[in-house]
Amino acid sequence: MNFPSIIQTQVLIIGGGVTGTALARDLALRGVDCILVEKDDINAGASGRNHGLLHSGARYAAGDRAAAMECRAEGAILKRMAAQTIQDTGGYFVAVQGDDERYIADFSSHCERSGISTRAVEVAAARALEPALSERAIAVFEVPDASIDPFRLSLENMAHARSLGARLMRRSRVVGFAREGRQIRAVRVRSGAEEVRIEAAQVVNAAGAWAREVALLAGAPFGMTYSKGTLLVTHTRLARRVVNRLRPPSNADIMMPGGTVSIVGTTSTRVDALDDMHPTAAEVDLIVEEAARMLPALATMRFIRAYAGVRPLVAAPGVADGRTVSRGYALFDHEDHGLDNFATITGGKLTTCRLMAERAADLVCRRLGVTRPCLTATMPLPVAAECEWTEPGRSPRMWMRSHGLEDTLLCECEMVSGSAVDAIYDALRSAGDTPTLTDIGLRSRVGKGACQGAFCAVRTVAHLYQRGDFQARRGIDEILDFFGERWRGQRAVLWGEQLAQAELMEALHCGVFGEELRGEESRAAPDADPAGEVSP
Amino acid sequence: MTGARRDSCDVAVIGAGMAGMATALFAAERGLSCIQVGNPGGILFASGLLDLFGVHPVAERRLWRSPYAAIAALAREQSDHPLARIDASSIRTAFEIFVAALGAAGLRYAPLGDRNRSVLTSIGTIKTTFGVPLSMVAGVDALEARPPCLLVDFRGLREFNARQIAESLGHRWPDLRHRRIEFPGTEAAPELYAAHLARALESRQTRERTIALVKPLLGDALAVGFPAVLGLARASEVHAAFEAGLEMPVFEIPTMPTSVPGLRLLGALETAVSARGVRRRHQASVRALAFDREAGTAALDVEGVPGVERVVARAVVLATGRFTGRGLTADRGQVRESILGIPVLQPASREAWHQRDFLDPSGHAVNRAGLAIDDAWRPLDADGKPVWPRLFAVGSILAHQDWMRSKCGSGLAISTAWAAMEQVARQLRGTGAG
Amino acid sequence: MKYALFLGCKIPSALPAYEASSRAVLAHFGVTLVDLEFNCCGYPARNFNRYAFAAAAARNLALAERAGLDILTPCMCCFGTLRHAIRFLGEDAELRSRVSEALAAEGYAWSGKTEVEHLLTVLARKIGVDSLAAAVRSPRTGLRVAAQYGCHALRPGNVTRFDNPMAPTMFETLIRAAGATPVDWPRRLDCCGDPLHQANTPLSGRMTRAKIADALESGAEVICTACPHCHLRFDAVQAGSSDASIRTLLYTQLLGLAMGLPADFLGL
Amino acid sequence: MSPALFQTALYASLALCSLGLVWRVSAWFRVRIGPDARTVALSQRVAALLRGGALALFSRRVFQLAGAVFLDLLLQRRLFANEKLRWLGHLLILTGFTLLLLMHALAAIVTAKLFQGYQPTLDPYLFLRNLSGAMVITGVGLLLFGRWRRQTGLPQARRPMDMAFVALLGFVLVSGFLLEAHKIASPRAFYRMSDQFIGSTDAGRLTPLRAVWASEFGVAFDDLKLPIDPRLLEQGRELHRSACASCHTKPVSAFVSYPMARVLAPVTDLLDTGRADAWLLYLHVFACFLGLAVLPFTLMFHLVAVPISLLVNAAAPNRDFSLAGRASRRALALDACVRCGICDLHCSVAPLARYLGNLGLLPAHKLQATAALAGGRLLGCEDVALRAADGAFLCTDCGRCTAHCPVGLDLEDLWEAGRGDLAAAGLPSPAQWVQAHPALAWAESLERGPAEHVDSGPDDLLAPLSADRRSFSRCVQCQTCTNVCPVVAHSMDSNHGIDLTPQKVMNLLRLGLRDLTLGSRMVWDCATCYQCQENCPAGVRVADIMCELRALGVRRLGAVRSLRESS
Repeated sequence: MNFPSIIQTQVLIIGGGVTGTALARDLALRGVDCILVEKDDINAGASGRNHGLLHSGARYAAGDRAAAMECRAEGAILKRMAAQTIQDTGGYFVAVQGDDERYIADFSSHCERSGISTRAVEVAAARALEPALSERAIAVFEVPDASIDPFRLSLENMAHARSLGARLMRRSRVVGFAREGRQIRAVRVRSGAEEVRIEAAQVVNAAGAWAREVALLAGAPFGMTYSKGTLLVTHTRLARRVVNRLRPPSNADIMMPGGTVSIVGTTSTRVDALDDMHPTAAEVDLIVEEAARMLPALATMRFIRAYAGVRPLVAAPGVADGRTVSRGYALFDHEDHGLDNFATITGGKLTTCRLMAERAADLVCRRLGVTRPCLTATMPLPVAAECEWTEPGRSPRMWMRSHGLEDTLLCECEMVSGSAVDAIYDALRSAGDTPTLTDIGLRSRVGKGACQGAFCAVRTVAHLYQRGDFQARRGIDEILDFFGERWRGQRAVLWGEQLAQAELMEALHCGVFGEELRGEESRAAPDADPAGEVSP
Repeated sequence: MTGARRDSCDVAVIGAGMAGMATALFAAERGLSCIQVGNPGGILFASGLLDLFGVHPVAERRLWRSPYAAIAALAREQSDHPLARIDASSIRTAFEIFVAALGAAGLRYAPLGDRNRSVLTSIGTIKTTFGVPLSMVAGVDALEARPPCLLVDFRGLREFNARQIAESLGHRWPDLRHRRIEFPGTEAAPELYAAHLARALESRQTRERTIALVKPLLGDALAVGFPAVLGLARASEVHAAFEAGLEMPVFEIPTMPTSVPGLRLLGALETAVSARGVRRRHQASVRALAFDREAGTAALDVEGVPGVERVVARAVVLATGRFTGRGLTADRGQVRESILGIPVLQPASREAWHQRDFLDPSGHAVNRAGLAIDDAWRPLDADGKPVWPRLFAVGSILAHQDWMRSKCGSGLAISTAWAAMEQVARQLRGTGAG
Repeated sequence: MKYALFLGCKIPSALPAYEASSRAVLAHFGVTLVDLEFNCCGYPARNFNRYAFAAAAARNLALAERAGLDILTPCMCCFGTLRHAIRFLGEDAELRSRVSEALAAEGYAWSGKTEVEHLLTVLARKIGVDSLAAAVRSPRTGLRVAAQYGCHALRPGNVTRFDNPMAPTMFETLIRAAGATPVDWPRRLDCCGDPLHQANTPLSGRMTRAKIADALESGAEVICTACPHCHLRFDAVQAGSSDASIRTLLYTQLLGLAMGLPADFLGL
Repeated sequence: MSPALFQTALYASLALCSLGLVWRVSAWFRVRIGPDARTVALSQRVAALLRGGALALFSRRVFQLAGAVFLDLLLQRRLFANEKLRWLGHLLILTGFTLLLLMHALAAIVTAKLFQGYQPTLDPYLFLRNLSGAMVITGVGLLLFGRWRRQTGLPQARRPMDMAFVALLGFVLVSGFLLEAHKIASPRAFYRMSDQFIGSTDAGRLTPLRAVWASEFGVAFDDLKLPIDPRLLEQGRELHRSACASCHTKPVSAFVSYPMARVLAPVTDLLDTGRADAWLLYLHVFACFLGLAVLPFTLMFHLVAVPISLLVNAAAPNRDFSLAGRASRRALALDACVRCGICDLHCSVAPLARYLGNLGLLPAHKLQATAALAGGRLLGCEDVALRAADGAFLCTDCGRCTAHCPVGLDLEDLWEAGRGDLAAAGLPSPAQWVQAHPALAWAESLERGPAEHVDSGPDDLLAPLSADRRSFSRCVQCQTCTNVCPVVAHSMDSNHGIDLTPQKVMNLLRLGLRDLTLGSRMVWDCATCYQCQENCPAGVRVADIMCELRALGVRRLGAVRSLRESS
């Protein structure tokens, strides 16, 4: 990427998660010029590491009525405005023997008070529709939960924003702020080896869990705690509907049908460090054991992946457990930090990301003197062809529709075709980006299936060489980077069949191809000492 | 009429990966009657290259030119490694017999010698290995001399891209060129599979059409590389025909599994053991294994369909492999040996099984988990005693080795099979047979 | 030795020579064949309904069991199908009970005692290659024969227990017993194409022709079969073709000739 | 009975019968069964018959024809070989009926000419008539008994007309016997005869004769004094000899009607008063005429069709027919089939008919469906048509039906032709109708179709492996199944590219997208060679699953398929 060293814009958004991308679109729709800088990639943080649940609000009805009502209202808006990212699966709340009777008894009235419709379902009837439910279930309520694809949401938000003039800088990390009085003059952003200065009238910090670090750089400290949540991805889909545990929010109480797989979680652990977020064996075990009480098949299920995200929770003093901290969002204008053109929007939930963006945009526009109203609640999000590939189960159909001589499958597990990869690659490329295999993985199902990249990475790289996109020794590096990224999610679920799969992956890539030794080959040059060790 | 099916033998081999096949082969060579139970398994994932020992110590990623010198170093530094227990002459003998049996079954290897060789792979890496099929030898030579060389690939063969290999090696081998051709008669196929091409090339007509397509592309090339698709059952003949037709050395480059060289190896080994009278039980598993200590026999309940076959054997060799071969199974808590629950040496907890980095130079601890054995290749129980006097274990199920990182998969399988079979024969002689 | 002879649907109507030659050869070795009126082995119903398939097969097994006999079939497809049915009935209790009900309605029952043998397994294992060789009067010396292992008898090996499904040797051994020379041909374990004859005729034809070409290229003079489906498929494809052709011979004909049985006993 | 009425009825029924025969026989040249038959013109078919007939008659085959007439036609050896009881019954009917027809119905033309002094009331004619009638009744009884005895639990093919005709036949015989019995017992008839031949109806004068006829001829006088004086009898015999004996023998030999007359004695007077002799005669005669008139449209048409069919077979041994000959022969077969059901008994897929609950598999039913299709009646009923098609394509061509057919029909030829017609009518084999649309189109029509199909059973019994995630959870994506698949291998060298591979099918199942596989070429082109399953390192039962998917496809895709769409 080759950016001029100084870039000017009206608004700089820091962070390309669900909030940042929604904000970019919101501002772009109001005619405000903006740049979004993202240190990694779209949804690389908690935005891409959650259930993908569009909350009906029922989960919060008992404890946090405001949040519940907000979820209900926002959920309804998203179902209309971003229908393509949502599967209206419906959801069950299920209590099993031993769960709190009072909570069960009060559940529907709590929901009713928040305006959330529930319907009690006979346990037998529910089990007929969802055979995976435990025979120990004692109460089932139906709620209007749905699944949402956060990647598609953010990618399409960003794609729309870009079509309206917004700019995106991926892999660009904010490294400093140039302050002048109550103003931030410029933001220093490192993009690869280069550093650029972005001069913006307004800066919005939407860095999610990293919002505190960014604000600190700007000299605007605020308190925040981090709650790590781990989730598991199953090998096959377990149920049609979202299945929630009917009890106060706790570990492993949500099972999401995500297209062709199911996502189970989550845990909540207070953490201090943000990077290097690995799901641990203990967290995984906790989820499996706890969720199996609701869905017994999970005890023997093959899991293909685990991932951990960090919930940014704006601190309330003296609270240790992340789960009891409000899931509400926080919008800071930082005026008490002596800044008039800086704002932070963080916390919140996937379901309310649009609302958060709206509030932040309102603030920014007020400061900029822009009076145009927010359009995101009334204007449907346009479909972008290159953003369709994150939806599980979609690519097989697309391929079966298109497949011919020129369109072969690169990923067999999830059936992603060459044309999908081309669309993603070309879209990134046309924005002046240098797409990597990992970028393609984020925007498609490549590497997300059972083989976790062992086969598809090789085919995709071969495909990109053939297209002339990859040169020299880049392919092997890309494969290994990709494996490294995938490994993070695999490591904690490696037992049973998935351990065999991982062993096969290592047998092929290390045992057969010796990829871990890349760069070492010259040391085994034929002119080395024939009698013994190859001398370096 | 169907009764409970029964059979008996001297040696029951459980497992049909490389170690299992080698064990059955060596048992038959020693004149022992043999029943072998197991799926095709690991051989399908083989590259056709026979590694012996390439990297030591793993954490230092140190490559060795002489596998025997490396094993000697291993014996000094890590004496519990299975290969450290076997002397070089046994390894040589085992490999010679193994390769000769493959040759007799139609899969010919270059003379083995004492040195590791470097082979080009489909992914653009260079692999250090020991035994090289004849069809790949010209590639070893070309990689050394780096003459002008043409790599050919076929449209539709998704895992093999000549351009990728040429690009990856371009800095070291500037005269490596690449061309893509349409495999004759595949105009309607969006994707091709290596084994299908290999079989198609066994027809003279397809072979000649392919050669005719490649010939005009040769330019100044002095050697030609193809993906490993030059024949399956008739590989030698097809390879020879290509060399004759193109009038220069032709070599195959191993591809992603399931690869043709893997299928060749599987075919040759099945042929070799079948020809030696080994009774194979395919797609079957051992449900139970019990020992009659008085009679000195083991009883295997082989899960068949329907029902169970009782196999009575005087000695049993476990060659069941690791997780992919299902010799070891792991639940969330621990790693177990699948049939008898023999204690498995393993890290204390699952958190310690794998490194946080996939490519961590020291490798993953769980890959060194496995069975502990005594000097006679007998797995040990919790008290450190042999589980049964004539129960042996070979191959990758053994502890203290990481074949994937040491590049010793075949070496481990073949050598331990040989060494264990010596012990089997000795033990059975002791009981008046063999 | 005494077996219930299961001819299947194809042999009586389309390949009576196989019946004749099988009877002639087996009679020579003292095998008594009992004719029961069996129904279709069940193969066509596999594509319709698992239960109907299993019940039809089980009815045959029950007929044999009532007669106190094991089944011998010269057809590889029937052989495999009956063996498959035994597997499915063995592993699926619900299927078994439904099938038992259906059989009971006709007054039949199958307790699982019936064993199913193929003609070749009886020749090779029950009679023995040595006995065969001893009966050979005019060995077919020098005749280069390609053995056609039929898929349904060979695979899956754990169901059919016919021979090593990856590297079988039985058929070649039997050919040697007749004094002929077995030819190693790469496509010897391939499908003959017959199962697709109705569903996809061009594909079926390509498969058959590939085998014939391979046998010829491998120097065979004869493709030897032990299944009416394979045999008739080779003949049918060659009948309408101008390509080089190869003779087909049933194993019982090959052996019968070697034993010096008169040609008309063998349907030749 | 007025001769005019009799004549009119006779000629009318003869005319109807002849017209019927002409129409039915013409069908042998008109009806087209099999796609190949469509290419043959009516004139060619007539010419083929004439040529064939001439060739047969004027060659050595004439001896074979003669043999066939004797063995097949008269002795019915094919039936004898199949079912002795039925053969016996059939022979009894044939003989009895022929005798009745010639010697009774056509007595004036045949019997009277052949035998001097023929009188129906004389022996042996009286006895023979009773014997013939008894043979027919016994024969029918035997056939019905045989049919009942071999109940297989599966309904036998029949048409309502068949049974109606059997009833009519019974009625003719019963009415005939009744008429005879009544005539024996009727005093009214006695007086009419004595008036005619003695010239007196005076009871007193006829007393001796009455005594004889009452005691020896079974006439049931209600005013006769008993016991009868032997002298009176002697007198009566004298009179009898002079006036009656030339035309009457003792009716004891009428072993059916005489006992009936005895039984009827108490009501004879009543019957006489009611002119039973007249209306019984009417009934009997008109029943015969009715039978004659409708004969071409009933089972009895086989009296014409079967002999011709047998002769045609004999004329062309080894089934050596020209296309035109075959076309006519198929049409003829539809008429020659007597729906005896022997083919059903031996059909090798008959048990499947039971297990699948589809009678369309059974040969006799199939023949009816073939006739219905040729007559344009089948497609009107979609359900029946679909079942007929299912049945037709499960036939294994084992030939047992042909081998056992008592009238020697070449049924295999008919089945093949029938399948061709079904295919042409949009009812090809499942493998073909499924592949008329790509897999994705099927999946989409499943989505549009009714959510819950009317199923014969749950999926997990039909397709337990494909419904169980454990069946493929061990898959490690190695592609071995595809690499060893001959179908994929042979689909790369022409325009017959395959849509999915075995691995892709397994992956779609894992992804929960089973509907996308049901109509795929891969599933339907699978040769079940089991290479995939044998070689799978993870033990996935790939080929077994393919079979399941086809079974599931037949059912689920069948439910959303309409005839209109597939034709």
